[in-house]
Amino acid sequence: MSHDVIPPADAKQPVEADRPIDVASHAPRRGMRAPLAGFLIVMGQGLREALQPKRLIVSIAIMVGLGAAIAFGARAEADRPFRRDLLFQIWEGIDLWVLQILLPLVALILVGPVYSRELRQRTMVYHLVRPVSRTTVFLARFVSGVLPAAVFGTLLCLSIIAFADAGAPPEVWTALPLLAFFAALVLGAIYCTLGAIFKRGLIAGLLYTFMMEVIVAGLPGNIQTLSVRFHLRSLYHGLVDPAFAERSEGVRSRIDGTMQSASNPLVEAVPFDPPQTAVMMLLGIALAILIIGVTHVRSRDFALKD
Amino acid sequence: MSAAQAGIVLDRISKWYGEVMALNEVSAEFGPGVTGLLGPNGAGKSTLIKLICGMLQPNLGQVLVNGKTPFNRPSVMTRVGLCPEQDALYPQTSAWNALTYLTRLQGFSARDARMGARRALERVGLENDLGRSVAGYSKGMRQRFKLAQALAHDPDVIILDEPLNGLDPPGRRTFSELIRALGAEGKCLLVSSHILHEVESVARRIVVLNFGRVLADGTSRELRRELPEFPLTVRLTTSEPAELARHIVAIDGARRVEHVDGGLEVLTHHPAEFFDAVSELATSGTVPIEAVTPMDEDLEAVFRYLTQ
Amino acid sequence: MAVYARGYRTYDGDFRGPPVAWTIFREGVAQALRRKGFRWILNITAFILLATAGMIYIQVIVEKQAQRLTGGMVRAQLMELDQIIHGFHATTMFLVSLGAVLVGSGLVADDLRTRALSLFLVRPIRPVDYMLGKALVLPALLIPLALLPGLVLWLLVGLWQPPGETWTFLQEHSDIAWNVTRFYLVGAAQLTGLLLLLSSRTPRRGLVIGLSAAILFGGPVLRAIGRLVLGPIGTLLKSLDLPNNMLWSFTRDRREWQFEGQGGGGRWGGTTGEERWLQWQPDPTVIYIVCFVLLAAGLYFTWRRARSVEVDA
Amino acid sequence: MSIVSIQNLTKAYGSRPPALRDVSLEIEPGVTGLLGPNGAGKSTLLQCVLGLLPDFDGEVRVLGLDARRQRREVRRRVGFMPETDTYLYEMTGIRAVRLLGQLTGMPRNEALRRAHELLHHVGLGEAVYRDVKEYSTGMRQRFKLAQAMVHDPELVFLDEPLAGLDPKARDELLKLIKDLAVEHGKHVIWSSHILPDVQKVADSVVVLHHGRFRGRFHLEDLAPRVGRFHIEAEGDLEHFESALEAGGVTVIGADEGEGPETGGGTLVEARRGWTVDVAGDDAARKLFAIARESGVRVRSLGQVAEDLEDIFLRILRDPESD
Repeated sequence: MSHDVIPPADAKQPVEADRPIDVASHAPRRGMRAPLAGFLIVMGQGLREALQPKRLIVSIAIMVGLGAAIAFGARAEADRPFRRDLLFQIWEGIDLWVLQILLPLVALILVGPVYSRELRQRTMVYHLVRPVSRTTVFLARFVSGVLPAAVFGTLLCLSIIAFADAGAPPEVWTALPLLAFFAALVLGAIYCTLGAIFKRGLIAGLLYTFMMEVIVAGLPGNIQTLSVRFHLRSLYHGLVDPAFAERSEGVRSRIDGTMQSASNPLVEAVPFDPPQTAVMMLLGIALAILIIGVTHVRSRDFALKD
Repeated sequence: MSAAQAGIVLDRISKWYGEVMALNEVSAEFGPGVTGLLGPNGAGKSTLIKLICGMLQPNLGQVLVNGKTPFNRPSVMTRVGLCPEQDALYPQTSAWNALTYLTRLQGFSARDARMGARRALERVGLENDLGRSVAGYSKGMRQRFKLAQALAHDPDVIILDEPLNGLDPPGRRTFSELIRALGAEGKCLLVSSHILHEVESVARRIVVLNFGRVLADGTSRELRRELPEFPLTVRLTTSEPAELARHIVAIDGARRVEHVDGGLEVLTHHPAEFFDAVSELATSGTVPIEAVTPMDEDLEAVFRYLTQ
Repeated sequence: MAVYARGYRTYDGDFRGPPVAWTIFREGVAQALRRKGFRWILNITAFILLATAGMIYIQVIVEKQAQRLTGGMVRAQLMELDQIIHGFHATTMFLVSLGAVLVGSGLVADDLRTRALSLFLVRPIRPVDYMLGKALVLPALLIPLALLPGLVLWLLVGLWQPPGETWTFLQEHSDIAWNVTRFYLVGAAQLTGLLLLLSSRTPRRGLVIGLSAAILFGGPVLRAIGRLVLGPIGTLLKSLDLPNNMLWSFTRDRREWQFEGQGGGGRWGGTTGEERWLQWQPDPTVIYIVCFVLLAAGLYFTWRRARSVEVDA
Repeated sequence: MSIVSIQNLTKAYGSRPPALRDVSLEIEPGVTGLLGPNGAGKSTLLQCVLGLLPDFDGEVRVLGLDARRQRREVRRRVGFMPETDTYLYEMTGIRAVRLLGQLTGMPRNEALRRAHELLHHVGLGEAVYRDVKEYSTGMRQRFKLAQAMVHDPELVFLDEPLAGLDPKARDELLKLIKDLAVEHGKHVIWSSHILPDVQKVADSVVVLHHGRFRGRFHLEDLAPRVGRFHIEAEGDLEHFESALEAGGVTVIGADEGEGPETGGGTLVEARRGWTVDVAGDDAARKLFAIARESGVRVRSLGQVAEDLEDIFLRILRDPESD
């Protein structure tokens, strides 16, 4: 029944909308949180975002898949006639593929956007009007990116070892997780800070990787030590070389000879630092970068204009 | 926090992005009650709001929110709530989780935050969409989420940037009433909007910005009175316009008379004398005057004159 | 003498403009040509073509000198031509793929992201018009990259033959022209299909660029894995290396001719790795299947996008 | 002759509750407001009329054409201004509107001429040569209006046309749309949540709620309530209210008015408004008389009429009729 003319109304009184609004009741409110508490809340949310079931499964699948691919690649290479033994392939494969390509990629994808996503989604405005300092938000988001990146990096490395089952030395099971963690920490710090400073963080990250981790790291001479890759490789070789050398003749010959850089043999090798100094350098770089990130975040204007 | 410091103080604020001047020596104080913030696009409204929320740092002058400068000082934000203009969404999480997270940042315990978030979402009418992710929300529902987020922690200073944007009529009326009620409660509300009649319905005091400067600050009546250069237009509804016109012209206050359908429109520079004369004329009954309606005393007219 | 209407005027013109598909196609091509990136690709390809032509010209002169001196055979230089064209295509293959990705990625994705599709859908257009218009953009833009260069070289060499022999030379070597055309057709079908398929699935252009670039430049990896895996999956994997499909369909006839020994000791690929080398190449019919499937999928999803109602009032 | 006639239109998306339930309505020439809360089915109705959702039950005729079979003819005569933020990628205003004109079948050069004319008419000036992406909200709304009118449609759908505009731009666009409807006889269906704008422009209003047609309303029928007045008085107001009651006037309610203050040197008298009921035919004069006797000045006096928002909210609260 559709009625054409609307019946005249009675007096004009405030309309009771279908959802009653009770203004009086409101929850008790407490003052500003201790910084650590704020940190844990923001980090918790970041982890919850990263470890969503769908993304979690996809990430694990990719990591294990890549690990398997590298392992099989190494095995395929190993069967070719006059090629060096499988252990050598694994040893060099990790150095070439994992350290120089995949771990930076994991850091770029998982840690890079973790802070800049808040800017892109403009949800940073909610944090700016809440009693949580900008430093806490930046560091908490960063850590909520580093942890998954470290875990997935470890998964990648260990899946290589597992699929290759080349009788790798036990030291590997401790060294690789450490390596994955430091890669995620240092490279993650760089990408996260770049994401915070530049509007197109991803491109800045790629530019950095290309300039520093490819060109500078590939230059002969001590300039290599400027790149993060050098220190990561120092740590890697420092931790695993003795164990691998025992088991693999190929590794031994490579070590006894000049330590040739895996990527371009022409470059006259730079001797690696001992693992302790490598760890110090990596931590130092990460700290410096994070300080730059924090000072930027504290002092910048957040216009959040699209 | 003493009552004197409650609210917002802007002391000769200037702000520019590169060479673009966004605010030019803006001074204003916002105490308890609802204040309307108006101005054409690009007048500096959103810059002002971001300065108050501590997102931007003024190049000159000082911003005080509840007595302290908000930039990089999160403790000020415990009592501040902002409903931003642009859509700010957490696409992966549900509305309830997102709001619980944000409310916990306000210093509430997990349980309090969860309860407060739920109540806030119910308050804005999202009770049966708590579990759904905000990405699937319609424009109106996203706006309600933003409002819930601004009110969940019961702030004293609430800044609303285009609060009714995208809401349907029932929603608009509900939230207008809510804003009025919060203002009546003594909270300091700043409502920035382009829809003047809605601002007029919630705020008595209006601050008008244009080209980064404060053009006017007061109730729309006061502002109209302070614009003497614009004569007041009054429409007199009558069945005998010609006859009425003869009398009106005789009144010295009447500057110009125009015939419009249904009566006359009269411009006058001396409203007091003019209205007295009209009253007298009406009571004398020489000519029937059914209605007297001032046409440009409302906020839209005031705004038009100010930003001409 | 009159004061004419100043405000809105009605339109009393006709509505018999060109077919809608042509309009969408033309706008797509115009928009691509406005992009600096694509124009650079055209310039570089033209430059490489010039260089190749120059190289041939010098070689022809040298051959002629040698011929006049030794009366030797001219055949060597002729047989070189298709290898030169193959070499040209191999070098510019990167540009062809890049051009296709740059232009193709935005074909439908831009309309989705900017919601321009809802402005199109309320126009009197059929989904098939939208599909056709969008589908023809890439083939048209690939002509100067993948078809013309080969034909131009072929014609050039024909022209540089001693007078009177040009026509006979061209006819005699018409198989090269066919190879170039087949190279172009396979490329156009595959790239259009792939790009339309990806572009109509997501509004995010960056994602489409990333994905299509990964598929095109990751092709050799697929082919390598395909080599390891025997049986139908292997052949399928081998034929997923789209750029290689194009190059392989260019050289296919030459290969058989060469392989059956007619050509004698052709310098092509030598004899030792012959057997192994063939293993790497996909089966030609599978290439055509892949072309058809990709193109059909791309067209279908573009058509479906134009049917779905994006008008959210 | 009705512009759009709909007979028991029902449309359900798959198994979900039907978006439109047996809607039968006529949209008359002129400007019609299409109102309804979120989820009332406005956009579904619009898509059925534009023939974008062909699988609906019921009969829809637009400008005399069948919306299902003659979809493309309908769309040639109809313009649409979407609410969503729509632009064309890497295209200037001119190129975009010309393309959209061509898509309605206009030849290329005619489309370019029309694009220039329309973009100028909506007041975009030099910005026509800039990318639509860089347009401000106001300019984008003008662009959307221009693209809706480029093929000179007889009927144009506007969805929240004034969204995001500042007051000056709102007035300008309102004038443009009114001019199209009044001077050029274009039929406009205006869907909006901001009712005062609709009230300023629309001739009649159609209300949808929960997928049902809840009623049509002509704006000029907003008849003032007989005997209901709103009077605003200025001066010494204490006993004005009692004087009113003494004069046999029943006071319904009072606004909170402004107290007297002597800010800025000039004496500002108190001022307040009352809503009253007055019997008798010469009510206005009676009120003027009471005001004069109690020495207050009448600043405004007029019969109270219901505004569109009250009617709309009242319609929504009506119990479901069937």
